[in-house]
Amino acid sequence: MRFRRDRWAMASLVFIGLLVILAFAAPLIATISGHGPNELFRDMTDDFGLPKGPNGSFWFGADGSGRDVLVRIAYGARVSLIVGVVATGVAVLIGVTLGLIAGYRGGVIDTLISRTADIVLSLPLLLFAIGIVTACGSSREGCFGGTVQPGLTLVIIVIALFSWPYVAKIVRGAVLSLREREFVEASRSVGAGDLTIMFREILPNLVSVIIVYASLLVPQNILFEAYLSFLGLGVPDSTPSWGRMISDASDIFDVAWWLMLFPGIFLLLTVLAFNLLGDGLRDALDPKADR
Amino acid sequence: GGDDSGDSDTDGGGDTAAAKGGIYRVGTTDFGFNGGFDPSGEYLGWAWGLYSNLLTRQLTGYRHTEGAAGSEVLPDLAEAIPEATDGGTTWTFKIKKGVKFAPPVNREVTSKDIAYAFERIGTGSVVAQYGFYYNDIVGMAEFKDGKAKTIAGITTPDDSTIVFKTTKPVGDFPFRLAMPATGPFPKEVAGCFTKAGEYGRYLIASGPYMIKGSDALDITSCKTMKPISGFNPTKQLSLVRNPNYDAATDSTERREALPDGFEFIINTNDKDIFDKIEAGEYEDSVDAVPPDVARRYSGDDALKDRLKGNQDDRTNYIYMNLAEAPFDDVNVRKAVNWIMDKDALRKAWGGPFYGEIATHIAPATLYPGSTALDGYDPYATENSAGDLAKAQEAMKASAYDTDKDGVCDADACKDVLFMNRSIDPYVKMTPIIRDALGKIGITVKVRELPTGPAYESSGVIANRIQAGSNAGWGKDYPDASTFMVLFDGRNILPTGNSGYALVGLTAAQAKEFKIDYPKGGVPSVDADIDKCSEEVGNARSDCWAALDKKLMEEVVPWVPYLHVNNTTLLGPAVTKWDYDQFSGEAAYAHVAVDPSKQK
Amino acid sequence: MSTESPAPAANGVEPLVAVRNLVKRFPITRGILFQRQIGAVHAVEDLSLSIAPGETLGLVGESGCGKSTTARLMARLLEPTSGSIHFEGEDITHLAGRAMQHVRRRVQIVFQDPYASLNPRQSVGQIIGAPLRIHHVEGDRRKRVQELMEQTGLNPEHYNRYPHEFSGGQRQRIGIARALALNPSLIVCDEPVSALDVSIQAQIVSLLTDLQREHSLTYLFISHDLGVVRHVSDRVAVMYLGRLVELTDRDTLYENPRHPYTAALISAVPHGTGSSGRRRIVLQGDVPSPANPPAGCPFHPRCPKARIISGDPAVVPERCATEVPQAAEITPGHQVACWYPLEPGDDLIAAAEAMAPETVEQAEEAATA
Amino acid sequence: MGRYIIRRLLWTVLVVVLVTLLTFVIFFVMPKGDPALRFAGKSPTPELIQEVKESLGLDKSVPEQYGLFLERLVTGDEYGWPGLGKSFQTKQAVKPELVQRAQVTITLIIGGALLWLAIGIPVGVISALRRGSALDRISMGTALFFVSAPVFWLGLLSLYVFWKKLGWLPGTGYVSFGSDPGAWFSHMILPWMVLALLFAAIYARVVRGNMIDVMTEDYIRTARAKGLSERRIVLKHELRTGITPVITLLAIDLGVLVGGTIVTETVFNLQGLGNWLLVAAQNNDLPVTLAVTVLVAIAVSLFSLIADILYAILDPRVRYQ
Amino acid sequence: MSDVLLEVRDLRVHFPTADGVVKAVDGVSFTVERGHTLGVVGESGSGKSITFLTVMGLINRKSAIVSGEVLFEGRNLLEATNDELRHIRGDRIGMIFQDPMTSMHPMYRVGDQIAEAILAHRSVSKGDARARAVEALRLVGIPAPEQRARQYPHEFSGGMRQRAMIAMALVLDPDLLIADEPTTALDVTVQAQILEVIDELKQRLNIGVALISHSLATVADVSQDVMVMYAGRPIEQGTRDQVFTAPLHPYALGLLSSVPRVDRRVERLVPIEGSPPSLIHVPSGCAFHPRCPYRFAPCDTERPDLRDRGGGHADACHLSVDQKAANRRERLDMQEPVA
Ligand SMILES: Nc1ncnc2c1ncn2[C@@H]1O[C@H](COP(=O)(O)OP(=O)(O)OP(=O)(O)O)[C@@H](O)[C@H]1O
Ligand SMILES: Nc1ncnc2c1ncn2[C@@H]1O[C@H](COP(=O)(O)OP(=O)(O)OP(=O)(O)O)[C@@H](O)[C@H]1O
Ligand SMILES: [Mg+2]
Ligand SMILES: [Mg+2]
Repeated sequence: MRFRRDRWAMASLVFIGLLVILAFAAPLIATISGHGPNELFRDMTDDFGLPKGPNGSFWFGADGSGRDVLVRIAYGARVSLIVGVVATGVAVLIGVTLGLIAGYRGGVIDTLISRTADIVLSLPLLLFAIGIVTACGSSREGCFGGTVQPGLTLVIIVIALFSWPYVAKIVRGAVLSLREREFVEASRSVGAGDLTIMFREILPNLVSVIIVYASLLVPQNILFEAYLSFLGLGVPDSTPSWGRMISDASDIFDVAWWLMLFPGIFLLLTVLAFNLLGDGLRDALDPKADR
Repeated sequence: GGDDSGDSDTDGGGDTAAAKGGIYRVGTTDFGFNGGFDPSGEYLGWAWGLYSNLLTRQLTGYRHTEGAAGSEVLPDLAEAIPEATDGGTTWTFKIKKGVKFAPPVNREVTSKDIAYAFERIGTGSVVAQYGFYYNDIVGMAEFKDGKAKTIAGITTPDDSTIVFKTTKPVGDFPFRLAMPATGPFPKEVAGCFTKAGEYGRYLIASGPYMIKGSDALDITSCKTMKPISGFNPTKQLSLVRNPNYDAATDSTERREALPDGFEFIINTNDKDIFDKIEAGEYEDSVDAVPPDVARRYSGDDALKDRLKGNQDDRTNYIYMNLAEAPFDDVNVRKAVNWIMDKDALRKAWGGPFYGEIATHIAPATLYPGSTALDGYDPYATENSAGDLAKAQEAMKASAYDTDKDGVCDADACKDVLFMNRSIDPYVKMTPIIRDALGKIGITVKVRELPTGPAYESSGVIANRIQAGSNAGWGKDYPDASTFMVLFDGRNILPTGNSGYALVGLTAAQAKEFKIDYPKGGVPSVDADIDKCSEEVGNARSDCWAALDKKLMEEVVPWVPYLHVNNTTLLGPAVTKWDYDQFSGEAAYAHVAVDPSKQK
Repeated sequence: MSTESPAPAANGVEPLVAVRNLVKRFPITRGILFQRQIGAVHAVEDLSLSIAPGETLGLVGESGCGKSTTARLMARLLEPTSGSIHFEGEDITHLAGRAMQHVRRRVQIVFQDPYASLNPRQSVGQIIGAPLRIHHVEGDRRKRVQELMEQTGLNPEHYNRYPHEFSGGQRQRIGIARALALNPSLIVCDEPVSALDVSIQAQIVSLLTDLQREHSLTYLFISHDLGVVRHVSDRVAVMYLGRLVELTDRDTLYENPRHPYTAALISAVPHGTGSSGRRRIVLQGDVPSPANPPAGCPFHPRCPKARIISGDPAVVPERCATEVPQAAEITPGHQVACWYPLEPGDDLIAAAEAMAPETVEQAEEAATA
Repeated sequence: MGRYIIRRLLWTVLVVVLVTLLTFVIFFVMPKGDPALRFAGKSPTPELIQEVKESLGLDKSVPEQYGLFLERLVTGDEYGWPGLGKSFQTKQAVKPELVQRAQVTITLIIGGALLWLAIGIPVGVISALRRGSALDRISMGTALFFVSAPVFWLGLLSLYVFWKKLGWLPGTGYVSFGSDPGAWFSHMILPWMVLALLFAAIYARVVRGNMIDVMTEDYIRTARAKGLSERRIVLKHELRTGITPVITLLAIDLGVLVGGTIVTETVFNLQGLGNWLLVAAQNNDLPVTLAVTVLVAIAVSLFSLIADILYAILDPRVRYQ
Repeated sequence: MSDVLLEVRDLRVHFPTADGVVKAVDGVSFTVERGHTLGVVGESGSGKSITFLTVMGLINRKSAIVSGEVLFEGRNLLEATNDELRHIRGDRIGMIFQDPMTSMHPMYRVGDQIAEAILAHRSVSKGDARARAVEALRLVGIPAPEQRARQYPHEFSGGMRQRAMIAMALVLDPDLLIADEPTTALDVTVQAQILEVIDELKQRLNIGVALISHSLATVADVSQDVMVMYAGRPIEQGTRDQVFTAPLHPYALGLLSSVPRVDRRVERLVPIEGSPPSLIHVPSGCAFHPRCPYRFAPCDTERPDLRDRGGGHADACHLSVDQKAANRRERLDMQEPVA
């Protein structure tokens, strides 16, 4: 299989595997180091509340509240992975469904879905992220009739809300060409209904496209979460997130480089790994797009 | 206050004698005006400092210096502060002669210009944000409602006399007259601008400085007036000497007016501002000194003197909502006071340089002449780091600790909705608060919102925020009453409420706001407030101090944790600097620069 | 023109399928939010023909002349714009639901491209079994599928293989097996061999003719390869720009075409006889766009016979340029849609040679303006 | 073409209406707080709140406010046309500020774009020509690195290195060209670089992919069969088709970036539209939020229209449809 | 008198790939004479295009192993430098391709694309080059060539585009025209036009033509010499009449007897069984043997050489000439018209 031969993609897979292990083993790291992710160590900040750098028991130093950066990075991997995967999953689910319907049904439904996607894509996303996060965080019951509370779920919803159009557009395009393929007509000629055609005939042919785009969307969404957290709109503080850690560092990066460097490197490597994986999958599953 | 700071009224580190001349440059990331710089509505302390130090003169004023001396009210435009007559309800002021408005108005300030200031306060569209201080003037309500063309309680028998009548004795009336909204407004200019904030760009000075370019204002009609060039709200505010200012009508005790001009420059990069101050490109900043800069300067004897930290008469506190479980139980509130690591909270702000740990509601400076609060700390713990044993003891007394182990076990203590801001240093306090509360069984669900939305959200009662650390309060003038308004049950509003603890909430109000009223009721201090309001002098201070103690021990609506300092770094060219206790910023009226050291 | 009942097929028996005045236009739309129609592709125009049971009707014509559209209309894969389709005596033009499902079992289609007509994500068993599944046919589906595979010359052991594991010819066999699954009476073959290598074509053609015999099938056989059509068909219909131009039994058509276009088409095909010096009728110009067909007879801009009639290579008779000729029987069983059918002695070769490309272009411009 | 453009402009109008409506809902209907409160002082009275509301126009119902907003947008207000009102926060007219801010953002985008084109296109072309070579692999690896690097992190890192550690560059903030061209330039280098690196990476990948596709096209074989020189084949035949999609991509990116440089502006303290939008949105400064949103929506729609027009100009196949 | 333009000797083009070596062309020899058309027939993948792309030097020599000789007017093009080749391409040898839709640059005007070929080889002004381009378009029978020259390829119909391609290939008066399936993508009536144009120009300009097609009939109508390829090798060569009236190789015979004819109806087609071979695992011995109805002992082990069977008619088959004649009679008899 082509994918196996792609050394970089395999390396990425290994890295992602390690990352998953890191995420799962975060409590273990906390136990070994003896530092909880939200445990405050007074002596790791100085009189001015500035964090202290790496030392023997704090390998990656401490943050402004005296918490262990290494332990928090391990926990942060959870957020990045969860957000990256779940938000992408939700986006793919919405995008595939809408794209399939738009492409297959065409006409007014297609126009409606495609235009909605266009509008969503032309929105300044962060603006709406700010608006939604603020609106949902301002009262006890959250927003959308109390169904949504700020936090990880909201972040995932916001990200999914803004990334489904990419999937929908791709899927729609693929469906448009698949719809014209003779096997669809063949299926219709033997009496298959629309649902059968959509889900039994067309959908299986989209699998590789979907896998490829999902794998390319994952790193984007990991970055998106980091951007939101960087701007103070991400997950709650008790949940360590790499974006938020870098954000915390942004005021004191010149006196606490470790606060910026380590989470940043993890974020970069993770995104890089997913991108490489996506590229590898694309090359393997879609030989036409061999580049 | 401010004993960690260098002594404030010494020279700014240079040995050159303070001299006239030079331009004093101040960097700021943002002006932050909330009333468009129109004194009628502007409610920003720093802006008040600009008016009072440099631009406008009110009937009364201050010395613009640090500490108690700076909190004493003095006559400014008025020749003297009169005694109130008619049982404390009539105040007759004589205005000094020879005080002129800056160009292009160029005429003498009269009592009509003061009276007009009050008309503006009473004009809804101007949005006088602190107009409520003048609601006790006779006829103000009628004027506001449009039922009267003039304010009955303000009369100007002649150009140099103005008489105020109040509906009840107002002990702190002279303080209220020192606020910029009451300063003289030339109606020929200000009358053109009666929408909120508009006048800010046409401000006509009566003090030693004016906005650069104000002499070019064409005042022949409202239409011909174009914003004064020296003020660009997103870039710069430049002040030059007011040629019509006659120092003889003023005193150097109040204003020395040494530099030839001021420049307040927006520079959005905080780090760059302090780099520039270090390099001598700015003299001063409005923004707080970042902890890393403070650390560097305070560790260097040569630079130490340029670092200033001054008590700002502000209290930062964690509030608890008395109408919401578990904080409807005073024992829980006490336990929270006991457990909170105030030292760690202060560290989040940058450590001791950034203020004194608060042990009661209003800063001690607001109780002039009273010693009642000296050394007062009802929840004293070692290093102010919190005391688990005492906290658990308090918690045991609460109904929410059913098994009496000192850890709250009721559902009410789970997922407590806790409001905070999403900016530094507030975000850095979140883990500390979470950690502390966790020890007594209270788990919090923290909402971090930008400053504005956080306030707005806390101010909506229906949002039922249970507690929060997004709050801080500063005085308007040196009187404890300006803090106690937060505990006046009659001030509680369904939205826009500022007393987040809801002290004094009545069952009727609760019904009106559609929230549950706690079984045990909510304590009220309304009567205490009414009593103290009428007092004057030391008795007034003692009265407020007693109320402060009562709040801390019996009502316990807050965990006050920090009296925040105003922190300043001075440039190498500053030869004289003082702190203005009134505005909580530099006393621009008393600063001086040495142009030869400027870059 | 009668539209009530389908016309009987050539040999007088009740036709299996008959179409009457069939029209299909595809809207050309434009728009951002809402699509507006700005024109139409006249894919099929006023087409009437019928096929008798057991007969093979060949349908030829150049690319884009509407052959596939006709096929899809007959298989009810497209809704006709107007006209009617009768199948086994029943009007199926607008059938839907269960009644339509019944027709679907009886009418099947074999597609041109064996690569595109099989779902690459389904195994052969699934593909051939799909009609059985959809129509809830009782019995052992696997057995039936393997039976079909054997009939069409596939190895039944390849039941679980995927299309990409087969060669082009084998794929086409899979397509045919699928079409046979429900025991249809009519199979529409839309260019079943065009995409295959020359050496494979004969295999498929032979398979189709064998199956026809075994299952007494009726074919609508579409191809642009006149040789193949001649080989398999009983009667042949020629289309040009969506219209039927000539329809008759195969030998008459090939040996004695009466429509100038048919004559040119047959003449243009390389005979492969190796005899050089055979002269062809070389038509000038291309088939005009069906989105903007010429007025009058659609063939008139390129028609050499029209020039013979007018006597001037640059001029066409008035009638050809303005009136659409209807297909009419000029001899029993021989329909031609032409105002001036070929007569013996017409020298189309010379007439065509006399025509300059410019004159075709001018005539076309005049006709579509 | 003319009708098409008009239809697209109408579509833009619709987008603006929908996007602003959404903004209204998200910022006005959903939150439970009241933006008026921030301008009503520390201890507001109900009357004062009412006055503030009146002064900000918040006393009317939300649909009414929205209607008024649209009406002013179209007919203008006391600050001229289009009516964008005044900021809640600064009480100043939004429009002049919008213009100023837009200049900063446009400076950032244009400079960045020039840079990323100058880097991305040659890298992509050369990688495609030397496909599989070490050069190709290195540049594509680098490209992937920059695609993956979070902009804010890269920004902070570059500030740390070039400003704090090496002292080569003067830090963050914006200096207008007029006041000091040198400082303007030295302040913009890092933002340009950081913005450009990401896009250069994306463009290099796109260009390379396009070029590789084009290289296998039949008409390239034709060009060779004609006996053209390799140079001419690359420069005239391959580049033309390889780069055409990039130009439309560029137009779309430029449009999206008008509101999409929030992070870069935040990191580098550039007082551009993104930064303004962020601050305004966080402070519920609705007129500013709306004004920027309108501008962004228009920019996105217009630039995508420009992309289409450019495409039609560059690709004759589209032109005649 | 023969006037040999192109002589290819034992040409081999092998592509090493991950799955194995693709022997796309494996020992091809032929000649093209001035004034003659060589028809090359074979099924898809039999190496027709690669052979002639190699002649043109359009095969990437990095990805292919090429051996043999390609003598163009006596010069071995396989040894020519890129620059020399560039001067021969377009100028001395013109080539047109199967798909006129994709073979022209979509973004340049047709006239400019033709002029470009002139400018690449002649030092003339742009204006002159354009004028000559217009003339070339006129030559291939495009109406209103002045206007047409200013249009883009997509504004041309398929037939016109192929004419324009021919104009482009012939504008510099090359000596040899290689036409790789020039009519496959076109309609029947248009195919006739194009073949006519090529044939006419060949006679008028006295050039040599190599016409590639997978249709025997097409080749039969216009070429003088014929080469039939199978799996990268020629299996039969001869004049048109030799190959068509008396095919020797079973594959050629099979092709002739399996293709239905327009001019007469045959009762039964005799299909060639099986499917084309893989070029990586070419069957041992005679590559056709798995499909050959007449295969016998040596066919699966020994590869037959191309041998002249008299009069320049050569084939590569182990069967005896007599045997072949018998087979032919048997097969072609079945194709006799039915009564
Ligand atoms: N779904 C469709 N939408 C729009 N136009 C169509 C559609 N299907 C076919 N057409 C057009 O209708 C005309 C007739 O098409 P059709 O496929 O029937 O031709 P054909 O004779 O089968 O051609 P070919 O030999 O190329 O298969 C063509 O011009 C084609 O472009
Ligand atoms: N670069 C390459 N690498 C590997 N194999 C190749 C390459 N180029 C061509 N081939 C193979 O060489 C064989 C001969 O190809 P060629 O194009 O000459 O066939 P052809 O006879 O022209 O077929 P067609 O009739 O389909 O055009 C094919 O099987 C093809 O897959
Ligand atoms: Mg078709
Ligand atoms: Mg080929």
